[in-house]
Amino acid sequence: MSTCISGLPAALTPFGRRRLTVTANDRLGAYRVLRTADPDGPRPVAGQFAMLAAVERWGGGEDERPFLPRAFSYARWQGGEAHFLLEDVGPGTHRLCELAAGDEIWLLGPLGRGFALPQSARRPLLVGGGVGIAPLAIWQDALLAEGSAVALSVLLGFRDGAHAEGAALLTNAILASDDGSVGHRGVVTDLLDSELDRDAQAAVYACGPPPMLEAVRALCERRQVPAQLALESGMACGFGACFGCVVPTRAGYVRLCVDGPVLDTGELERI
Amino acid sequence: MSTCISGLPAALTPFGRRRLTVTANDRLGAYRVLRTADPDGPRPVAGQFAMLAAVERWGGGEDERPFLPRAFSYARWQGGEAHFLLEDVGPGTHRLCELAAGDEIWLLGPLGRGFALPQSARRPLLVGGGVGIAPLAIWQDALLAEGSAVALSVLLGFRDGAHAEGAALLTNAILASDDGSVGHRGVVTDLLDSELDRDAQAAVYACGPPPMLEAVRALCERRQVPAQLALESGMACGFGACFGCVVPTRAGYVRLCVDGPVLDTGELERI
Amino acid sequence: MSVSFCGIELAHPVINGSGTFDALAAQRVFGDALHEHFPFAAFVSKTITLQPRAGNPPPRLWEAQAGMINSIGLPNKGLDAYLQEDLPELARLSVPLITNVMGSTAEELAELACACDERAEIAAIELNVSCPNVKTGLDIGADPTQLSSVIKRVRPATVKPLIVKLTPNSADVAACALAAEGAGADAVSLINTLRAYAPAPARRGGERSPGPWLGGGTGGLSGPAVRPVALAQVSAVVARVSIPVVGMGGIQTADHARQFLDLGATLIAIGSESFRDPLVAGQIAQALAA
Amino acid sequence: MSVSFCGIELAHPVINGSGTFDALAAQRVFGDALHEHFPFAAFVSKTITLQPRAGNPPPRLWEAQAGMINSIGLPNKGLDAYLQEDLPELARLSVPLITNVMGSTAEELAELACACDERAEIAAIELNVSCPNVKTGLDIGADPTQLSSVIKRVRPATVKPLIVKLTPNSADVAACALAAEGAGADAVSLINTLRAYAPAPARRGGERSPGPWLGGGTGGLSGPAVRPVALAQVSAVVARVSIPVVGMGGIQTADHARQFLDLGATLIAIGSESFRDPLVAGQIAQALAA
Ligand SMILES: Cc1cc2nc3c(=O)[nH]c(=O)nc-3n(C[C@H](O)[C@H](O)[C@H](O)COP(=O)(O)OP(=O)(O)OC[C@H]3O[C@@H](n4cnc5c(N)ncnc54)[C@H](O)[C@@H]3O)c2cc1C
Ligand SMILES: Cc1cc2nc3c(=O)[nH]c(=O)nc-3n(C[C@H](O)[C@H](O)[C@H](O)COP(=O)(O)OP(=O)(O)OC[C@H]3O[C@@H](n4cnc5c(N)ncnc54)[C@H](O)[C@@H]3O)c2cc1C
Ligand SMILES: Cc1cc2nc3c(=O)[nH]c(=O)nc-3n(C[C@H](O)[C@H](O)[C@H](O)COP(=O)(O)O)c2cc1C
Ligand SMILES: Cc1cc2nc3c(=O)[nH]c(=O)nc-3n(C[C@H](O)[C@H](O)[C@H](O)COP(=O)(O)O)c2cc1C
Ligand code: FES
Ligand code: FES
Repeated sequence: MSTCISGLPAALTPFGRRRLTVTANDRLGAYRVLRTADPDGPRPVAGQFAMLAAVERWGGGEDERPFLPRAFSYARWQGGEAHFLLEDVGPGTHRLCELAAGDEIWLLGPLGRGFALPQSARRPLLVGGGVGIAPLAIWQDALLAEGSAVALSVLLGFRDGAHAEGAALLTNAILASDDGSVGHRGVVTDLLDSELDRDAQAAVYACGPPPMLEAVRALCERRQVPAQLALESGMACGFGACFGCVVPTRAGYVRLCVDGPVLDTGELERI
Repeated sequence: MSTCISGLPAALTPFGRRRLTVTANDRLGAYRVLRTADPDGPRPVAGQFAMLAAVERWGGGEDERPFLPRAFSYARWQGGEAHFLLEDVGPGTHRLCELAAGDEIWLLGPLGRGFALPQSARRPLLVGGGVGIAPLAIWQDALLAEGSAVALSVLLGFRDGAHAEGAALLTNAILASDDGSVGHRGVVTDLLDSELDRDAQAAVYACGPPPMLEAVRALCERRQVPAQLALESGMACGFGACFGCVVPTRAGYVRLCVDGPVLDTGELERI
Repeated sequence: MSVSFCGIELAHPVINGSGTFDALAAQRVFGDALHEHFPFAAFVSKTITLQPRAGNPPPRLWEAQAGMINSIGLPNKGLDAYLQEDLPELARLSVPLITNVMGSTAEELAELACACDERAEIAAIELNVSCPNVKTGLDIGADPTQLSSVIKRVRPATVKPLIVKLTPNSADVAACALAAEGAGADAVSLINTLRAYAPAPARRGGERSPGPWLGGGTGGLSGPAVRPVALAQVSAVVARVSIPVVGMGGIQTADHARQFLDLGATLIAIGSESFRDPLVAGQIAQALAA
Repeated sequence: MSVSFCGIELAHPVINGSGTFDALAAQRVFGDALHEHFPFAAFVSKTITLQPRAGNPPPRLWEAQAGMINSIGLPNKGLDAYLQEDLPELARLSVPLITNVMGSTAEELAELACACDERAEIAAIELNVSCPNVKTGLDIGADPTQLSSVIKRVRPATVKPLIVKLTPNSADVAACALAAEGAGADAVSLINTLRAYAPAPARRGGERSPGPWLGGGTGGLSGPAVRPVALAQVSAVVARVSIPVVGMGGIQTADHARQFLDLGATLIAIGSESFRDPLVAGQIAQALAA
């Protein structure tokens, strides 16, 4: 699937949200993995996302949110099924977390620009924090399928043991946790620092909370290691219509939904 | 339970809505009978109502209604359980119709002024249309318990057979249906006319859709038969706070929630 | 959480919005329990006018998305009956009374204020200036100049604290607030309901009947839908005046109340939410104190 | 369902609200499918200003009850780049183009209108007069007199149909519409977003951080929450003017659209709902035709 990982433009997004059926929604430590059959959906590029909403009871709830759809990275694409890793942090994710097989969701996607293959001489180094590991899972799938990525390393950081169970989405991950319950006690950028000490001929792919991404950015800038960061921002539409999702770059504000969510560190002043 | 049927002021309403558990919600033809345990609730007077809302998913739904609670006549009070007869006509009744045993509801009540006993010489004649039979059921219970009501007659009208199954809430009812599928083909006021021909020493108690109530009112006025009508109007609060539920009477607008829902035909110009 | 408002000591900062709680009806319905658990730190009356008003023809209510629209039309028994019949009853409440009055001219408002001034039971007077000017059709409170001249006329009529309930249907609510302050108002309250329209719904069978649903033609929107607008107006007003502000509009929870208090409101008022839960104001007061 | 609007023939009465659909971005995302299923009968551009604007700092979005608040801040590449880069691309759409422009003075607006007048690709010009007057801080469109003088200045600059997008943050939107008509506007459109405020939410752990959430301080409320207000304003405007009216504000379904059309709106526009469902406008158009 070379177009999926080559950094070429992804397939076009079908115009209109699709009404899809949930096939599974399983607990994975502190997260859930929501799967939905998407027979007519194009294969996403790693790093792309979809706007999701439950068909029923979206626009409901105690204080009448969620109202807008929510953005989620594709975490896996397997046999016409899209997988999403969910963390319940508010009304939208809560509603999606409670869906069961057979329930329906609206999906608009795949959207955005995903990860691009490293320059040949560099080994891919995947760095994830918390629910931000999602796009790294599908990226690892793609790199492994490509076969070229023997030297691939995966470094993941979590709050605690329950969250660290999410690491099962990837293979051969080296872990860090804030409370030391799994792997290195500390932040994932400690691991990144050591990895780059060991071999700086790397291309970093990172996704996680803003402070982590800023640490990754600063580290990679200092060490002159190329890095692609999958960012987050509040989104209303996901397809460039609202101008709500901008993030500041060296070139000014860009819409993360169409010009991201993956940005090169070179484009970013800071996060 | 003489205070329940004597027309004396009902017991005070507890201040504040109560969080109650649904004990059953059974289909009855085109209707549902919702039961809820209300251990601390006072016994309602026939004709009184409660403001109901589901604890969950109220303020939700496709277009974010229902928002306000909804008014329902007590249809029965039995062993600390309140029964309500529901017809699914919109978002609020729909939500209540889908509740199951164990779900919770908010209940404020009993509210309003109910039916009052007839002058001794008159036999009670209960006239109901559609879901308006609800307050007549608890009124029949009270009259039968009182024992004084041997000559009680019950006349009920429905759209069709499925709705006519609601008649099971009362005993010894004479039926009419619009489509002739049960009982008299025609309107319930045809039955009332015949009954009053037979014996005009009656006191009429009626509840049903506005055109039916207007027909009852006009008939009773013409025949000079006293009648108490349980009316409906859109309500926001149920306890006199909003002035939204007024109906026109000879004395001007009155708030149906505190000065009704039962009004004497004498108070009404027309409906 | 006790708070001083225009020299009146209140047990907590939560009062009712005018016209959204009838303490006398509630007393008949709930009895003494109302007094034992009275939810508000002060009680604001429904709007009182010089002459009795029947209010608008029904239907008066419409449920909107995250809110409601009313066209009640200010029914009330008129000043005299209010002062004679209701006020002595209301004085049995354990909290200070605020009487809300409306007139279509400055003279009417002054007469109302003057009559309230004589009554010891009344702690403060709230002027509802959302009444349409008979000449322009606009709310008399929507124009700062007009508002200022109205309040200057009313101010000498009473020594009691004068709260001006601003209309939200104006281009610049902060300018109106400033005008009210300049003309001698002791406090401002906002927001009143937003001018709104509810079309008649399709009948059973889908047949449509174009035209308004509400007997009054148009109505006023309240409830959570208006909270973002209320917060913007309160924020703008607080930045411009130094008199206390009573914030309201879509408050349902203690969190919502804090949003207004954080902006600098001295008191907050609960309106429509009391219809859903008559005790909610008391619960919010408790949560704020915790 | 084809409809004539200011002499422009449209296939149906559903267009987009300015700033709620970027046809060029959508073309990159959806490709030719966008053209095959283009949902709108005319395409309204995002607001264009003389100079490029970066827009407001993020966060720019807040989800409200039954709606959303935005403080986008009118980012755009400026008139020249719009005319050179975007317009030729937009002309590939199969529908007429309406260019929405804003300036903080009448001269700026006239200059914008004049430049648009020269371009055959543009079928009509929409003036966004919700821009705050630099002196008063009020929307220049909120005052009928000021609005009239602005439009009188702009009118001679173009022979193309001139649509005035009224601000809803005014005391009397119908008076503004009348002023626009009197000064030569060919149509009015409404409502723009309601001025709104979103407080920063409590952080994880409940710690509160008073202050605004939005980078722009305040924002504008749109979505179903505002529909009752939009209907009231459209109803008031339709009663006063005889030029066509474009109604918008919280339209989500064909039923909602009919509520505006029943009031007398000639066209309706879909704004925020396109964010939830990019095809909704087309579905509404189909349902209206059925
Ligand atoms: C490209 C992209 C990819 C993503 N991928 C994933 C993923 O794979 N898995 C995943 O779990 N999440 C992912 N996210 C994040 C996810 O979209 C958010 O967690 C989700 O939108 C939160 O919605 P909510 O309703 O649950 O919580 P909300 O309450 O909407 O959001 C929580 C946070 O939003 C803010 N907030 C609170 N109230 C409001 C309000 N009224 N309006 C606006 N903001 C508010 C607060 O900062 C709060 O902490 C992704 C986001 C983006 C942009
Ligand atoms: C005292 C009293 C006793 C009652 N007893 C019973 C009973 O025992 N059983 C029972 O089933 N019902 C009873 N009702 C009627 C019941 O309250 C209504 O059927 C219920 O409120 C409808 O709510 P809904 O959300 O299901 O439908 P809604 O859609 O709220 O109401 C349906 C009707 O309301 C109107 N409507 C539509 N949209 C709106 C809107 N946005 N805002 C306002 N009105 C709208 C229309 O005319 C529509 O036909 C009683 C009513 C009263 C006042
Ligand atoms: C049914 C109803 C009646 C009202 N009556 C009055 C009134 O008589 N006088 C007045 O000044 N405001 C009146 N209001 C406005 C409220 O006091 C309050 O300003 C408004 O509802 C906003 O608050 P909320 O969103 O909490 O309801 C009324 C509001 C409602 C909903
Ligand atoms: C994110 C966003 C951006 C907008 N940008 C503009 C704009 O650039 N120019 C303008 O005139 N209106 C703008 N609007 C207002 C809309 O065109 C419309 O008037 C308003 O949103 C009400 O419609 P709705 O409730 O359907 O969204 C914007 C609205 C939103 C939500
Ligand atoms: S989310 Fe709307 S432009 Fe990016
Ligand atoms: S329902 Fe509110 S006063 Fe009757």
